Amino acid sequence: MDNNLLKEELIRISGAKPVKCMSCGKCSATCPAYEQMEYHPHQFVNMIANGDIEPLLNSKSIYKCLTCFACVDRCPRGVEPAKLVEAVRLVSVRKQGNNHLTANDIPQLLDEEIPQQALVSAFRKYTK
Amino acid sequence: MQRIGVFVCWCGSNIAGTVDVKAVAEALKNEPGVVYSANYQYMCSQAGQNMIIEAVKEHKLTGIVVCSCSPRMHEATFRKTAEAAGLNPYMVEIANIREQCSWVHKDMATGTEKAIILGKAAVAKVNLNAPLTPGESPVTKRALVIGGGIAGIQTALDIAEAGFPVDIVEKNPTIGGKMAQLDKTFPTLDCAACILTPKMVDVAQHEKIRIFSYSEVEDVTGFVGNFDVKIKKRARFVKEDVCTGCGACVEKCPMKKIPNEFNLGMNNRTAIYIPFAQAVPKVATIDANACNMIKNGKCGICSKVCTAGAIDYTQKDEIISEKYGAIVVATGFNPISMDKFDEFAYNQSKDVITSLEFERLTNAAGPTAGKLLRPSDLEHPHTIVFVQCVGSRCASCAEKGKEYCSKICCMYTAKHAMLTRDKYPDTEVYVFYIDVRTPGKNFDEFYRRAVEEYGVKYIKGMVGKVSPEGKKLKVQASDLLNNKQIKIDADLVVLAAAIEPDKSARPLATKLTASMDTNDFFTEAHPKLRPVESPTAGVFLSGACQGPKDIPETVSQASAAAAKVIGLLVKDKLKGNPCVARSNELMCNGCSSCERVCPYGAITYEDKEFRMPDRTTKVRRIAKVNPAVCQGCGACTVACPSGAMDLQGFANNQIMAEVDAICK
Amino acid sequence: MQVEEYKPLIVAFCCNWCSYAGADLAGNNRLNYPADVKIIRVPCSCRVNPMFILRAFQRGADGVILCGCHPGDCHYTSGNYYTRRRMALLFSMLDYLGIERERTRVEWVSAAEGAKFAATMNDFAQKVASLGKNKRLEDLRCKK
Amino acid sequence: MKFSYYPGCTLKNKAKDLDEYARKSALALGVELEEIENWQCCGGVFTTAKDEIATKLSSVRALKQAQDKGYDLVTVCSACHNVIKQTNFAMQDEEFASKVNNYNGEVYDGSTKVYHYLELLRDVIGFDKVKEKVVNPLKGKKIAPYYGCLLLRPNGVMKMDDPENPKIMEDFIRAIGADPVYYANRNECCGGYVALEDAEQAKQSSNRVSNNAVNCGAEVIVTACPLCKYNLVKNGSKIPVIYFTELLAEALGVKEN
Repeated sequence: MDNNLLKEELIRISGAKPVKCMSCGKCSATCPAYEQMEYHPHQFVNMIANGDIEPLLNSKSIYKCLTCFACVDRCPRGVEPAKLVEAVRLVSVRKQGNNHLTANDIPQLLDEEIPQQALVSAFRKYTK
Repeated sequence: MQRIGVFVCWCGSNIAGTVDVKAVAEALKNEPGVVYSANYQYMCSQAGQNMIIEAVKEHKLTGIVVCSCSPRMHEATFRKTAEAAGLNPYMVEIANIREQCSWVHKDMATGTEKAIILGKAAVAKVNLNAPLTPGESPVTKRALVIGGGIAGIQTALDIAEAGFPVDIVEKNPTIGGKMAQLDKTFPTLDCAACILTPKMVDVAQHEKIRIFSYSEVEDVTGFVGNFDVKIKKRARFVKEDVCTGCGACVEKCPMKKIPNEFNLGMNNRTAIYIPFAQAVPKVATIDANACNMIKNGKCGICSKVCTAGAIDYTQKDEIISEKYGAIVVATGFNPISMDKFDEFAYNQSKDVITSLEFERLTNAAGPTAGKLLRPSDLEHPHTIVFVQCVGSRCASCAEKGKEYCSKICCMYTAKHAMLTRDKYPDTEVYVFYIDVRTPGKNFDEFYRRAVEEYGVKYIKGMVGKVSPEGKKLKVQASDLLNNKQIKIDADLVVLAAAIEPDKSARPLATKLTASMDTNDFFTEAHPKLRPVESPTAGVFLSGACQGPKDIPETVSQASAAAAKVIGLLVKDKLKGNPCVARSNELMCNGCSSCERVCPYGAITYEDKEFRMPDRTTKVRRIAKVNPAVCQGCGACTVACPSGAMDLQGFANNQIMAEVDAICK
Repeated sequence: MQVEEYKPLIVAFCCNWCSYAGADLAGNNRLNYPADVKIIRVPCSCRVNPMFILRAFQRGADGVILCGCHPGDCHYTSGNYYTRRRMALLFSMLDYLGIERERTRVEWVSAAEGAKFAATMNDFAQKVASLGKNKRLEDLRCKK
Repeated sequence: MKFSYYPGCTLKNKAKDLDEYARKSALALGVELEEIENWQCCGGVFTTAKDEIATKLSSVRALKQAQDKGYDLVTVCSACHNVIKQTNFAMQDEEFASKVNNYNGEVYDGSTKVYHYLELLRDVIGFDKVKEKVVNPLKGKKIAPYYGCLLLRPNGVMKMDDPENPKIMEDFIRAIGADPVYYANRNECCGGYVALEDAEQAKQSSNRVSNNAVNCGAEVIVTACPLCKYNLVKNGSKIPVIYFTELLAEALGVKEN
């Protein structure tokens, strides 16, 4: 998809406002998944604003976000970075065959105690 | 019939870019009454004004329409031009084809069409204009300064030096304001007290200045040159003129656990107190909420130890009424509450403080006698993290903080960082910044010195979370330039809290009918050309009540406001606004409707003899407007059931003519 | 025959101290609103006689909006309170006459609210345009 | 006092304790919880996508049922609470609501009041009343409240408490006679569902929380979320992690009956 169209699509899905970002980096400062991410929350915002979206779509970073909303609540500009990360992930997993988790993967991930909640959440986040 | 000249201004390309000015001039030529029509690049320039004067003479004009910028900008200019040409200045009308036309419309055809209609409305109005002569009113040669910080002090001193009496109203027990709480000042690092306290003494000793401390403005009526102000002097339970400020009462007061406002609650004071050693007036004040004697009559020690006999537990609030010619607002600022930013743990740890608290911690007269010790355990901090922009530059949709840049934080943080490194070289100092903003004389050099000579570590990025754990504050932050998330174990975290106007400003603005912006900063009459005047005549602005400012800027504005006040007070008489209400006595039936709605009490009634057609005389009650008191709002004109009351300059037939012209 | 695009005719009365300054601020910030809006400056919103509004409708205006300082912030202390009460009466009378409620409006716009001014005018013009031409009070004899 | 009650799937299975003690305690406090009929799983997490309705339907149905019965809706599980409350908020947007309503064939406008069980204790019953009913105060017990992210954020929607310095669980702990332990990471994420994607990441996140609590002197951590409990325990929390309802039941003396 054309980068600008893709950007519009991400903004439409997320309802977030990357243009409001003032590059303070507070989202990345607060992110608990920072170390696991190749692209960090502030880079998601910045790269989406610049239409540089392909690298994000292909990065594992989109599966590392915990949707804990710390970046959303602490952002002084109301940008809502977590919603942008989710939008990128959705654009990826909505494509046929792009599910990040399948039913076949589940048995080896299970243990005695794991709550159902974890499974349904993971399915909701990683598959379509 | 009027002979009207129309002058269409291009305003460079500001108007001509979206309005075909020639077409406008051409179209208006055919309007009734118009005998001359012209256009010019800059109508407000000397050449433009001369063009108007020439045209008035050559074409014997009786009225002028200028199609240009907002009348709020240049109506006064063109009225003076008309006067110079021998016309009555009130024979001028402005069609606002810049702010309300060329700047808000993009398309030439639309802009031109609208400009012509606005011009037609102005022509229609001028056709009905009549020469007006303003009345005169005397000027009370005394100024009121509200707020006794550095802004109020400077303004008061300048006005008093020019020979006019000045009263300062200060809500705290002492003048001095925020500057009295500061340690050093940037970028020169002179000590705040050393440069402020002599000025405070000057104020106290100046024969033209009176200080009403512990007082508030209760009510303001009147108008420029003639304000009537009621000042509430709160009971301090100490006779100001008797107290010597010896401090014996403070020493003996048994209520010793009251949070000390002057040190931002970082230590305690007594119930009877003098805020700080250099306070002006140096008079004790009893905090009625804390004093046992006042609350339940059980104590009275201060009264016993006071050899001067200054204590008076029965003192009551006192209302003082005074007349003033001019009022200066200098209500200043406060740091915002950190409640909505507790990711920085301000409410969770004593060792997370604001920058103003840091000032007190480093001030020799502060709670630690100037030793930098952290509040929780009074140990020397070895790692300090400064966080900039806490609550500044927040988007409105984030629903916390302020949208504006607080302007002073970059510089005072550089100062704090530099002074810390200077005095305690063993201390690591980090400053997290989004941008470092240093536009000011010697400002950037100062900031660079902090980095280059003092080794302050500036890191571009924001702190995300401060987690108090044991004796440490675990700071998690962004280092954007290195694309890293960094973690620092700090001993002290200092937040550069956004500043906001003092809470007393909003109710004061209402009393003064002075306007404010959405952030509760006072608005200026013109953002560039009249920055120290409020749009309300006779009300002037000094210091941070108008917007965030550092000390040099505050002092410049304070002196500028004083100059404006002096310019007003030297006049013996002020020309009023001739656009006042007038009653047509033949139509008036004396019903009192107008009197009831008049906010100024400008309308009175008199009995007047009228000759009737049958040669008898009849006495009727009719309304009379006092033009010196009327401010020209027009409320009475609408209330009048018989249509006798009209407003000069905005008469019924004039406004109706404008409506007709627009709707044609 | 080509149908000309319908453009409503809107008269805006703005008080000198707040709303007129707000309109100027909208101009300073280059905030667009329809050219159909024509502003008449009055010292205070309470200067606006209901007669002026009726006159505008009589002469073919499609909408009339009245802007003043926020309640409590009137330059003349209390003028906008009079406005509020008077206009409540006038608007209910217009309602009785069958003039759509959306054709008239009172709005408080401060000198600092340029954006609000533009947004208000955009919204008002759009609502009035959607109602179409006001024919009920228009006096055709006034048109030549 | 009667409320509609949405337990959620985990509470019927791995987190039976959370549910059982919530019901027992409610009874003891004079509150009747009527389980939503035929409730469906909320999905575990809220999908922020503005263009998705399918993932929100089950929550809307529960909310609608509560409204039809005329009750406010009570939840216990943090995740369910977060999903249902965010969905409820989304339904206050007319455009979004019309899409969902068209699909569901019923009208719902986001007006059902949703309480988390803790809010029920604080706002409806009152912590002072809870305190009165405590027969077995947990004196001297040092308890670290663990909020996680779901109860507090996004604050604009959840509006439970100050998201950065919350008090509700602390007040709850005081009401049952124990001592709350302050620790800063009480509102940080445990790692959540990422446990399935990257066990190491979940371990880091969980340890950050539990170690902080231990270092601040806690003897036990309480939570309202089964996934938080799982992550903290699985990743080696040095102190036990239990549900707040269990503590409540114990304090009210209804744990064993």
